Amino acid sequence: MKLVAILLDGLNYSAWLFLVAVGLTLIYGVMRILNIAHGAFYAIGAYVCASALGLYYSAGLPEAGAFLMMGLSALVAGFVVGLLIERVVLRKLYGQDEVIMVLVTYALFLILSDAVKLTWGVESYYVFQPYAYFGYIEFGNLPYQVYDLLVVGLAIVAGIGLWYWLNRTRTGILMTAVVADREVAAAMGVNVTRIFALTFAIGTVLAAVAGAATAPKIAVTPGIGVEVIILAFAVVVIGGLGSIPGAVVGAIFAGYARAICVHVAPQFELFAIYAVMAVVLAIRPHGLFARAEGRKI
Amino acid sequence: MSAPLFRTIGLEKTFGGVVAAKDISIDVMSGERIAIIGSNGAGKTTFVNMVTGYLTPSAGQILFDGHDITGLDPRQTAQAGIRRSFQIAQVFAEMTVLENMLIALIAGQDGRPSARAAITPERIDIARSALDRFGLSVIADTPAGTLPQGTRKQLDIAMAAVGDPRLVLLDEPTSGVSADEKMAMMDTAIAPLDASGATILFIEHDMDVVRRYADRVIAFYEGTVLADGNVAVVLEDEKVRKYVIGDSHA
Amino acid sequence: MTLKTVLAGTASLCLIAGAVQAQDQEPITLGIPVFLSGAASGPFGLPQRNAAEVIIAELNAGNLPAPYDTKGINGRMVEANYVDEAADAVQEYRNMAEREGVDAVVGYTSSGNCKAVAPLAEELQQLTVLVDCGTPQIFESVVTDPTYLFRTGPTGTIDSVGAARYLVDTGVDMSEVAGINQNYAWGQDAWADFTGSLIALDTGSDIATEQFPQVFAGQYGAEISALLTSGAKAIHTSFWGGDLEAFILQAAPRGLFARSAVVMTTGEAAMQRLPNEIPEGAIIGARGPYSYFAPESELATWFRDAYEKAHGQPPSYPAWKMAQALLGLKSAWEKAGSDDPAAIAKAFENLEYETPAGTVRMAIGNGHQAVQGIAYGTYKQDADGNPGVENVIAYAAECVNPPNDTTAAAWIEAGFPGASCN
Amino acid sequence: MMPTLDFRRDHLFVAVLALLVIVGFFLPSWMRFLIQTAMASGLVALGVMLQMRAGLVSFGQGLFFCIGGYAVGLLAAKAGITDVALLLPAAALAALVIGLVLGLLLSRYREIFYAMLTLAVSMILYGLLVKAASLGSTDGFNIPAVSYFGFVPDQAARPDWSYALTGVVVLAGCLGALAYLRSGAGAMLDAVRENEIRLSYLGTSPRVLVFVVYAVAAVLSGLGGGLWAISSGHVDPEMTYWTTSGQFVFVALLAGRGSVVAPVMAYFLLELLRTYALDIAPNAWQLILGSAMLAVIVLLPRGLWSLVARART
Repeated sequence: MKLVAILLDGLNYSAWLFLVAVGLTLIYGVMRILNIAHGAFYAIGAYVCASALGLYYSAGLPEAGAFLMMGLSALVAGFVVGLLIERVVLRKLYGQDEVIMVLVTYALFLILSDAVKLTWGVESYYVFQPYAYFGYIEFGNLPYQVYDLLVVGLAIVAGIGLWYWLNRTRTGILMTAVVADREVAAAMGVNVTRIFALTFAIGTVLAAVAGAATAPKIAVTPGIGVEVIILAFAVVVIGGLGSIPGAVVGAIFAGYARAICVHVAPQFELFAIYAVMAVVLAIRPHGLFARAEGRKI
Repeated sequence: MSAPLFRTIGLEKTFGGVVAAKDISIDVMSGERIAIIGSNGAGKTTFVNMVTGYLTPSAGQILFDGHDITGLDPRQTAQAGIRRSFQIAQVFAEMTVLENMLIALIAGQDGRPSARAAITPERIDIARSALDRFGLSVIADTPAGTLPQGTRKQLDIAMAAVGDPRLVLLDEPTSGVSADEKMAMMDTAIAPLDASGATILFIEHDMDVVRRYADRVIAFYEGTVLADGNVAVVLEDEKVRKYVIGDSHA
Repeated sequence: MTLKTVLAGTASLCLIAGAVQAQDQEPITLGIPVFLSGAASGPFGLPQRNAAEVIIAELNAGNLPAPYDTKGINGRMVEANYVDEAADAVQEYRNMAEREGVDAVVGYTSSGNCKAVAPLAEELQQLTVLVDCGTPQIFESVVTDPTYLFRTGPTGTIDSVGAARYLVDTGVDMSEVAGINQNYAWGQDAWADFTGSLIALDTGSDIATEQFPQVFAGQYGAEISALLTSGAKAIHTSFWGGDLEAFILQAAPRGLFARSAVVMTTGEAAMQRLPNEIPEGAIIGARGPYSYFAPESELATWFRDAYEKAHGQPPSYPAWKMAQALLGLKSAWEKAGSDDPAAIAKAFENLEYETPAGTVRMAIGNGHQAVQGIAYGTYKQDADGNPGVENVIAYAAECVNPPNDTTAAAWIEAGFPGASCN
Repeated sequence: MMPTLDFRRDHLFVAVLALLVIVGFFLPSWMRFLIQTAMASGLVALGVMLQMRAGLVSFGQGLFFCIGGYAVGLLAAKAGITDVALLLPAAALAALVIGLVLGLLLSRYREIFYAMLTLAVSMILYGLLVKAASLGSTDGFNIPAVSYFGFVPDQAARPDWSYALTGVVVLAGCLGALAYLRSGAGAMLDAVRENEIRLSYLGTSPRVLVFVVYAVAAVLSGLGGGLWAISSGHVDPEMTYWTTSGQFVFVALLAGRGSVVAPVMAYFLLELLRTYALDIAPNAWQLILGSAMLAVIVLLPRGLWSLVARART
């Protein structure tokens, strides 16, 4: 029974971690920006979803349509906020040191946190209806919410969709070209600025989707973005910054580390992820999936 | 006859099955001025990188002044008295030219971190006079990153010469320098090195430069030494003409 | 020595001069540090601030029922300065005391902040009333000889002792007990006190699992699985705020509440927010006799109505604690009948005063720490769907608090010596 | 004439800082306390700045801040050793020992990986301290009043003494950092940032230099943490939380790399901004802080010190 629980909980938590982290790694991979504001985008996704669904339910519309509304709200919120931030702030700062960009996004995080607070106040928002909508199924004597299994599905769809887009579509391939060499891509006529804007917006949408998918399970309150950042960082660092397959593996490592701790040694749960991160970095300094960049002399 | 200053015995380097250098055995006497020639991919830079510790040889031995220096890292080879310059000038771009020289002085002397003040009037004097010798005095206070490529390469060489090393390897000192400036460039670089009594190995593509500045030539081809000897002899060698210098020079 | 005497003399002269100048017009300024940002701002900061606004406005208007029907405090109007407790507590405390020169500081929810500012209150001789913070250490070890520092909220000890007593008294199967508490001082202390109380009550319980998720983790799927499969008959949690609500939202649909008796020591705060999501029968506490557990009185009714009128919803327990703190300050100030902090502090010691939550006695911590009873009950919605509690058992202050000369930990370990329960 | 390496005139700025510290002594006590904690934290930011000279950004400098603070706290509160003559050396020593051990590992890392690994290590300490119920977990614990070389000031004079102590130690720390930057090991930090390969070929190991700067920064940060603990009378695990470390990085960047006194002064400016933002807009102070950060990054990419440097030339 314990094993089944570990398998399911690990899968469930890994899926959530992947959703939370994949936008971060995408943005880093293409733009070399380690985006602390990712946590704020997650929070905005959750808040917008909660507000939109609140309106939706109070209009008395059919419950199943709420899921469409969730997706739509995350998409719109992510794109609008992402494009806005990219246009107004980041675009002026491209080419700065990576570390400077980290601080820029830290400043953005502070600003957005207060903006969220001023918009939505400090009281919690709830949209628990979708979480209960599908009921649960029993694995042995362990009831499991169908919604949680759907989140696993969402993570898989997001992962495959992203992979397909990066490897099989024109824009995606152009994006990969930008990753490989910004100058060459620009010389070849790729509109790097547009690619950057698009990447940032998609990364933001992914964060907002993660927030929206989580909103039904939690009280949407100030501060929900803070915890997410550090978890997402850990996941992408384990997997290798900028690598999508790395984010998958990092999420699975971190997710199962936590699930195993919870069931076997709950007192160590707090360090599980950092310990995995430190060990992975000690053995593979650039994460599991990153290529070390050699230097030519 | 005195022992060679520097010798390699059966030096070999492979990268995952690909042979980049093979069976390189060379003796260098103190005070020699040797040009290394060869087409791109012939193994010249691999050789220099092995000698200076950037690459560890897959097999073979490197002796310097009678000591085995095989497998030492760049810092250790530098401390042993071997310095190098680079095909693409490696300078500290945000620092001024004088500061670059000071760093070269400090790095060479305080191999280990020391607590004493590093920038002393004496060191500044030494750095300035070195810049003087290499004709760089007028740009002492210019940030290195703003210099044209040729001047940057001169600075690179000047830094390699700091602390009177016994062996200096110059990796393509005239590449990226316009044709009419090559000789001037070599003049300013070689004279002070010679004056300090350093042994010089330089990689060069321009045979006019080789004829004028080298007293011995080693020709590389496909990772091996094709020919080694007197300038005139090697440059007239049939295989060298065919494989190294190419038809246009023939 | 002589210099100091002169200085002290000058200081008191200034004080007298100040008091004379101020007459009765000069308002009393209070520094009120509450969480205005971060995860604690919704569940704690907001109701505390709301309560302070209501109480201060109504005090100034003279609208409170007896015994608080005089205007302001000691005849002076009251002004409030709200400060974000999420910033550096020590620095902001000094700013209030030294830069703003507030007459009293009334606030703090975080135990860490309470511990950090406690010695400062004494050092700066600044009248300070701690509103909440669970840790019993404030007067046990941090400031053992207090003069200016008071805490009108009971310690967290009563939550755990009360919860254990309630489970035993209502006949819950205690053979297998589990806990899920946040992995920080509050959660660790609550669980330690709870398991200690079980031993003191001799329940012979086995600990099925003890979960300590990170505070603000939000995702409790794995922990709930562990609780579900642990076979626990009773589960203790001291989760608060968003974490508690997320726990309820994630645990209730999976049937955890049906499988085990779950006691939520801060559950009252979630009742207004999630009236339909908390399963009936869940055991609810309010960290004292607040809100649904408050004894009927004119003051309680007045507070509920005034708060609801101003803010559109009934006050949750943190609001009651803020009201309790402000009324304590008023009582002490008026008992002293002077504006001298030392005199007010003297009057505050061992004070017994009325609050919306009944009578509060500053009985322990050398008369600086309030004791109050606690009550637990099970969740129940009335016919209209309004949240409420039933099967309430109230425990007297003497039943759940250590006597003055004993620390909470020692008292629990010794098996509650001197406890008197009815 | 030598903008990057020359610190021969920095003594002047340390003297200016000393003057400001003396002036600060006579300011209102809340402001003086603000200066005091800013100076202690500024020492940590100085440690971050030294690493930045080598192109390395420690996102976990809170680790040593916390180690210094807890070393002082444990000795004073649990072991009964309350004299600063022992407490501060202990803080520095504890930080040094941990710094030397971790430095062996960390000196191999560069760029964002250095940042992430320092972050991971600091968060592991955070996790350990949160688990340590006997140390008060997240609440931390309080530190009793300290003595000064055997002298115990009475309550009224304590703030004067701790201010003076902080001032003296921070100035000494600045002078120490200055001596370090003027030494070979310090002068070559910029070379590590700019071109490690060139540096190795000149005969110096960048890894050793990184190891040394990590250790030096650890000691400064440990001292800063110790002073902070004595000043505030309280330590808690927040000291090693990532947001605390982030603040040190921010201040170091805000300050720029130009002078050893810049981080200390910049920390004071940040604290001043924060406390007034809190006062003016208790609900939006993070917004003000974030906007100020952005403004500095956009308008003064080389830090506030570039204003001073510009005025000089």
